[in-house]
Amino acid sequence: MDLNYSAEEVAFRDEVRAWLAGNLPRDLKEKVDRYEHLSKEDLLRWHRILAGKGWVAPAWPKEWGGTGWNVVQRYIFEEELGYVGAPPLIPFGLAMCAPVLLRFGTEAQKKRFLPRIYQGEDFWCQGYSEPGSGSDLASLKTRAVRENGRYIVNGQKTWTTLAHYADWIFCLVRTDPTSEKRQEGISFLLVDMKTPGVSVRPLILMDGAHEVNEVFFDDVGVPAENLVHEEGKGWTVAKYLLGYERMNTGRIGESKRQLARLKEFSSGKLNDVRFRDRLSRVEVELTALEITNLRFLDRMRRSGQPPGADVSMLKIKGTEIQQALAELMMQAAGEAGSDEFAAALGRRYLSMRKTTIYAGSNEIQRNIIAKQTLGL
Amino acid sequence: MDLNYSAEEVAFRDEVRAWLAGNLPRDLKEKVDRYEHLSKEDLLRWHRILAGKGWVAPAWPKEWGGTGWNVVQRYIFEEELGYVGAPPLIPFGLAMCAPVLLRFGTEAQKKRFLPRIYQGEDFWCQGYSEPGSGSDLASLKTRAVRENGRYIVNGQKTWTTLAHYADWIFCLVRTDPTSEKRQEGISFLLVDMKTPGVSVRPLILMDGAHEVNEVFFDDVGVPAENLVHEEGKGWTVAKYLLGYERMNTGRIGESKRQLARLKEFSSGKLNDVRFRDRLSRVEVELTALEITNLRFLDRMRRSGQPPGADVSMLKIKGTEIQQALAELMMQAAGEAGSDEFAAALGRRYLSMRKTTIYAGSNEIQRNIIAKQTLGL
Amino acid sequence: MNFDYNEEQQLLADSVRRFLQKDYDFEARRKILASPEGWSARVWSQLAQMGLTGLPFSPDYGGFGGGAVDLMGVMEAFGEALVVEPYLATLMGAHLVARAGSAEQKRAILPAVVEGRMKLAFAHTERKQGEKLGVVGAPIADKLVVSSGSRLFLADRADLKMKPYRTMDNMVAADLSFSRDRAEPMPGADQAVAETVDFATALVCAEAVGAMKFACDTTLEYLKTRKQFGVPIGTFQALQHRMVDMVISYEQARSMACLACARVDSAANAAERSRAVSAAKIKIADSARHIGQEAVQLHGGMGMSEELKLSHSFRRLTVAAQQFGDADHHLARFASL
Amino acid sequence: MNFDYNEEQQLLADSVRRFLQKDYDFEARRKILASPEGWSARVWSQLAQMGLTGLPFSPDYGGFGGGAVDLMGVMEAFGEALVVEPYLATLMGAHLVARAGSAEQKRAILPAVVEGRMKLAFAHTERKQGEKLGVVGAPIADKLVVSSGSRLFLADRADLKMKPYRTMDNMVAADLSFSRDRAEPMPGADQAVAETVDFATALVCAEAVGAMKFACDTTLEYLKTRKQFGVPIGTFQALQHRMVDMVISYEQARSMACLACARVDSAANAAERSRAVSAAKIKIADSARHIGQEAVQLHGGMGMSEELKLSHSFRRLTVAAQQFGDADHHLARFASL
Repeated sequence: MDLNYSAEEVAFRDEVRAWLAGNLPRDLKEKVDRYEHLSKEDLLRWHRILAGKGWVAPAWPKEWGGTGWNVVQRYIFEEELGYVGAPPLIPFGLAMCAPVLLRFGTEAQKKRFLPRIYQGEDFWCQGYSEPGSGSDLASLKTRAVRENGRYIVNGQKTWTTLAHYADWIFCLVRTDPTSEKRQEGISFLLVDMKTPGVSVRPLILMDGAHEVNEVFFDDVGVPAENLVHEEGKGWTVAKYLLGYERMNTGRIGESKRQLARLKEFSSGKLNDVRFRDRLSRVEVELTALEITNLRFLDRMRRSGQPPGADVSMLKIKGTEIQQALAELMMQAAGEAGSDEFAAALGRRYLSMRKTTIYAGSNEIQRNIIAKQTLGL
Repeated sequence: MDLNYSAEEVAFRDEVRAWLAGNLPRDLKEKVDRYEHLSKEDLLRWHRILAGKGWVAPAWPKEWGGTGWNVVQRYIFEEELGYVGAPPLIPFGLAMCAPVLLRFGTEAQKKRFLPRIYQGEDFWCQGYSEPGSGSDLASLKTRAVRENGRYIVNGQKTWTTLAHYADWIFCLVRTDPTSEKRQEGISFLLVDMKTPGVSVRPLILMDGAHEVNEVFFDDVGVPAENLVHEEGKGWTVAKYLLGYERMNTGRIGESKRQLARLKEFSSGKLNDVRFRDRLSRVEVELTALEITNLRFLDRMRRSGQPPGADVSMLKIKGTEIQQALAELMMQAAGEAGSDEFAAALGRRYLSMRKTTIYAGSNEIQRNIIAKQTLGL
Repeated sequence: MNFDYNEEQQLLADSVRRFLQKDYDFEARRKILASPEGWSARVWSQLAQMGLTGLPFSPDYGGFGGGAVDLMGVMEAFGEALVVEPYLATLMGAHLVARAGSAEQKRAILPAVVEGRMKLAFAHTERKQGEKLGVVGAPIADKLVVSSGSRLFLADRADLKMKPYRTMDNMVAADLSFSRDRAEPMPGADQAVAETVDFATALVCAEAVGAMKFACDTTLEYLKTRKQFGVPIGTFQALQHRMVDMVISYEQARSMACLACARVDSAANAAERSRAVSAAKIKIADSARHIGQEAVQLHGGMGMSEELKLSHSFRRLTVAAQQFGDADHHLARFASL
Repeated sequence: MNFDYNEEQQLLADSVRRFLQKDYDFEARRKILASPEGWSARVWSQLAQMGLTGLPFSPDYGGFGGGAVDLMGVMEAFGEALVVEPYLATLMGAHLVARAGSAEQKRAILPAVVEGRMKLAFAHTERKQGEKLGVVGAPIADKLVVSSGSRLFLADRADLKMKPYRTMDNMVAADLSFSRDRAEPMPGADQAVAETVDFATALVCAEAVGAMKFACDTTLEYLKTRKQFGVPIGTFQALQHRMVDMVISYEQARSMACLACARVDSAANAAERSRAVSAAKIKIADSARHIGQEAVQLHGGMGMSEELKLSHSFRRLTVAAQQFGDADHHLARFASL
C-alpha cells in the first residue's frame, strides 16, 4: 500500500500543473475566482486552448485526439484542472455525446461530429429530463415519428443545461409508444438546435442565474441519419453512458480548491471552535473521499472493469462535500472582504443546492447502490 | 396563549411534589440515582406506597380507584414522578391490562383483576412480540385452540419485559388461522404464569441486564373465561390500547431530571464548548418537546379526542432525547466521581439504545405519522 | 395553561391570512418584487388599516397595547406569504422610540407609525464605527433609529448616505454611513436595544415558523401529486420518513416560537427573556436549515426554480436562520445566561 | 500509488482471517469471555506462531521489521472477529521498549514478546499522579511500561497494586497505583510516547474498520433475511437508504485508516503523522458511532441481545470511538497542527 503517486505520476502532474500555470488566462481565472457567470465565449475560449494543446479529450481514442493516458493520469489531469480553478469543460459534447458516437455511431457520424466537438465548433446540450419524467427517465414522452427518411419530433425537455448556448442537442425520444417494456420504445437522436420548430425558454434558478432551460420541439424534422445506434435502442445507449468511466465525479480537485480558498478568507472565523470543527470535518471527509476515489480507481485499473455503482458513492459524498463547503463559505461571507464577493458566496450557496438533485438525484444514487452493490 | 400553569395547577403540582418528597423512600431514590437494577420488591414497594395514597392509577374511573384528575393534572403527576426520580410504575397491569378490562372486560373480569392490579398483588407482563413478528404484529403465530371450555395455547413470545417477575401475562394469540384477514383470527387472552406448560427463558441484553425474556407456551390450558372481548377481536383490543391516552410518552419529567443530573456532575466539561453545545441543543429539544406535549394535551383537552399519531411524535422525539442524554452522560462519565457510577453510565448508554426500538420502533412510528397525520 | 391564541388573536391572524391569500398570492408578490421600489404602498396601507402597524404600541398613541404573543399569528401568516414590506423594521424602530425616545419624539413618530404614515428602520450592526450594514427597510424608511456606541439617535433617511440593495430574501435594505452631527439623540437607551432585539428575534422566530409551515405543506402536497415510476413519490418510504422528520422539526420550532413570544411579554427578568429567545433561535435556525434544505431536495429540480414559491421560502429561511444571530451566536448566549 | 496490500500482507491477513474463522468464532470467543482469565493462552501462542507478535519489531530481536501498513490487515481481521487478547497492549509496550528502552531492556523483552512468551501493557492515562486508569491488558501483562511525568519506567506486574475489571468491550483491564521506587527507568522517552500512541491509534482505526465491516455485513444480511409484512425488511426504501449511508461511512472510514497507517510508516515529520492520525480518528469515531447505532437500530430487538455478536461489535465500536481520544480531542489536535 502506497498512497503516494509514483515518480512518473508526480512528473506527469508537475507537467500538467506547469502548463496550466502558463496557459490559463488570468482574466478567466479571476472570473472563476470571483464566482462570476461564465459566458459561452469564456467556456469556448478555454476549450480551444486545451484543444490546441491536444488535451481537451484525454479519454478519447488516440486516432480522434485522445492522449492515451491511463486512468490515473486522467484523474490527475482532471484534478489539476479543478484545483487550478480553470473554467469547466462542458461535458455534453466531450464526455457524453462523443463516447456514445465512439461506441455506437456510424463512421459518417464520427467523422461529422467528433472533430467539431474536439475543436469546440459545436456546443452540445443534453435532452433527457422532461416535465413528467425526471428520476423515472424511462417514462419520457417526447415523440419521434419516422416518415420519409426523417423523424418528426414533438414534445418538451426541461432542466436542459446551457441549451441557450447549444448548437446541437442529443435527445432520448420515444419512437415506439406501443412497446410493452417502456425502455424498448426509446431512441437516441441528434438534433440541430437551428432546425425550425426548436425553441428554448429560460428557467431561472433561485440564485438568479440562467443556466437551464426548457426546450420545445414542435414538428421538428430530423434526418434519419441522425439516429444513433438502432431505433428502439436508446435506452442501451443511455445506460452505456451511465457506466462510462468518469474520473471526476467526486470533484475532488475543485473541492480542494474551495477548501483552500475558504481557509484563506475565513481565517478570522477559525478562532471560533464551532466553525473550525465544521471546517475540519469537511476537510476530513474530503481527504477520505480522495482516498476512496483513488482506491476505486486503483481497483478499476487492475480489473479493467467499469466503475459501476462506485460512481454513485462518489456522487453522493462529493456533492455533500461541495454543499457543506458552500454553506461554510456563506457563513464566513462576512470575512470575505467585499460586499460583492459576500453576495456571490450567498448565491453560490443557493446554486449548489442543485448538486444533490442533478445528474441523478442522491436518492436515485442510493437506490442504485442498494440494488447494484448491496443486492437489496 | 399562556405557557404557565394556572394557580390551581401550580397548587396541585406543589401538593404532589411535597407528598413525593415526604414519601419516596430514600433508599429507593438512591438506587434510582445510581442507575442500579431495581428488584421486583423495589418496584412493588413503591407501587404499594402510591396505592396506599390512592394515586397509583389516576386515569382509572373513580369507582375502581382513579383520582378524577383531568389530563393536565395527570400529566403534571407523571412529570413529577419522573422528575423526582421515583422507581417506574410498570405499565403492563396499570396502564395496559386495566384499560383493556375497563373497556372490554366482563364485570367478573374487572372484579377479579382490577383490585389486585391496583394493590400490586398481581404483577403483569405483555405477550405481544414473537420471534417472527415484531413490527408486523399481525403475523403472530402463537396458537390457541378452544376445546372443552379451555384454550390450549402453544407458541412463543419474545422480548417479554419482566416476564420473570410476572404472575400474569396478557397475550395476543391466533384463534383462527383460516380467517382471510390476518387480524381477524387474533384474540386477547389472560394467562396465569403459573399454569403448567408456561416457561420463561431470560434474554440478556448488551448492558448485561436481565429485563426481557422468551416465554414459551407448551399445551397451556387457559380457562375460556380469561378471553377478553370476543374471540377474533384481539386486534380491536390491541388497537384500542395504541390510541389510549398516555400522558408520559415523551418522558419529559424523567429527561429533565437526567439533564439536571448531567449538568451537575459534568460541570467540568461545560467549559468545553463542543460538549456544552451538544448539551444546550438537547436542552432546547427537551424544552420544545415539553411545549409540544402541552400543546397536544391542550388540544386533547379541548377536543376530547384521543391523541392519535401525536403520540408517535412524542415517542420519536422523547426517545431521541433520552438517548442523546445517555450518550452525553457516557461522554462525561470521567467526571462522574466514582468508577462504579462511570461504569453504570456506560451500561445505561447501552441500555437506552432499546428505547428507539421498543414499544413500536421509531421507524414504525414514522410510518404511522406518514399514514395517519400526513395521509401518505 | 393555554396554547391557543385567544379569540382576538385568532380573528386577527385569520383576517391577515385571508387578506394575504387574496391580495398577496405568489403572482401579486412577484409583481411587487419586479417593481423598482420592491414594496407596495397599497399593501402597507391595508396592513395599517387592519391595525397591524399599531398593534404593539400604547393606546396613548392610537395603538392597541399588544405584545409579542398578539403578533405571533400575524408573523406566522407573514412568513407563509413571504411578505416583503418592512413591517418588522418599522416595528423595531417604533419599539425603540417607545422605550428610549423623548416624549416629543414619541408624539412625533408613534401616531404616524400606527396610522401607517411613517416607516422606520433600525441601523445597528456595524462593520466599523459609523458604517452600518444590512439595514433592512432603510432605503424606504422615513426615519431611522441608529445606534452609536451605547446611544441611540433618530435620523432622517435623507440625511444618510446609503448603498441600497436587495437581500437574498428579496427585502429592500442598505448599507449606510452615519454621523451624529445631523441626528437627533434619543434620551434613553440602555436596556431598550436588548429588549427590542429580543422582541424582534421572537417575531422572526414566528415568521420563520410560518415559512416552515409553507415549506412543509407544499412539499407534502408535492409528494402526493408528483408521480414517478407510475406512483406518487410520496409512496416511497425513504421520502415519507424524511417528510415526517420535517413535520416534527416544524412542530418543535413552533413550540419554541411560542415560548420566545410568551417570555418576551412576561419574563420575570431580562435574563429569563433572553435565555428563552436564544433557545428559540437555536431551534429555529436548525429547523429552518433542515426544513428548507429538505423541502428543496424533495422537490427535485422544481425546488431550485425561481418560478416556484418554495425557492423564495428557502431563501427567507436561509436568511431567517442567521437574522439577529445564527445558532452558534445563540448557543454561546444561551450558555452564558 | 497502490491501495492494495502487497502479496505478503495479503497472505498474512488471509491466514489470520482463516484462523479466526476456524478457531475464534462467536462461540469460541464466548467461552473465552466466560473464563475467569478473560483471554486464551492457546490463542496467544497461535498468534505468536503466525508471527504476529514479532511483526513490527526489528529482525535483531527475531521480528519482521514491519510497519503499521503491514499490521493493518491483521487489525481489520481482529476487529471483525472481536479478538479480546491484549495484542495491541503488548505491541504498544514493546514499541516503547524498542524506542525508549536500554539495549539491555530491549534484549530482555523484545525477543520474549516476539516469541509470544511475554505480554506487556502501557499505563499512561492518569487520574492523579501515580494513579493510572483503564490500562488494557494490565492484569495479565508480565511487565508494564508506565509513564510518569515525562519519563518512562518498566515495572513488573507483581509490583503494582491493581484493581482489575472488564471493560465495556470485554477487555481485561485495570486501574493501578504506581511509584517509581520499584520500577526500572527507561533511558529514552521524549518522542517515543507520541510515536507509539499515534502508531496504536492508527491500528485502532484499522481494527474499528474491521468491526464496522462486520456490523455492515451482518446488518445487510439481516435486511435480506428478516421478513416482516411478508417481505424482507431490506425491501423498505427507508432502510435501504440508511444501509447505503452505513456502507459509505465504512468506505470513508477505511480510506482514513489507510491514510493513518501509511503516514505512521512514512510521514515526513511528526506533525504530518499526527495530523493524519487525528484526521483518521475523527472519521473513525464518527463512523463507529454512526454504523454502530444504525446497525443495532436496523436489527430491532435482536441488535440489543447479548446473544448476538453484533451487540459485542457495538460495544467495541463504542469504546474504539473514544480510545486514544474521541472526535472532540482529535478535532482540537487536528486544528492545532
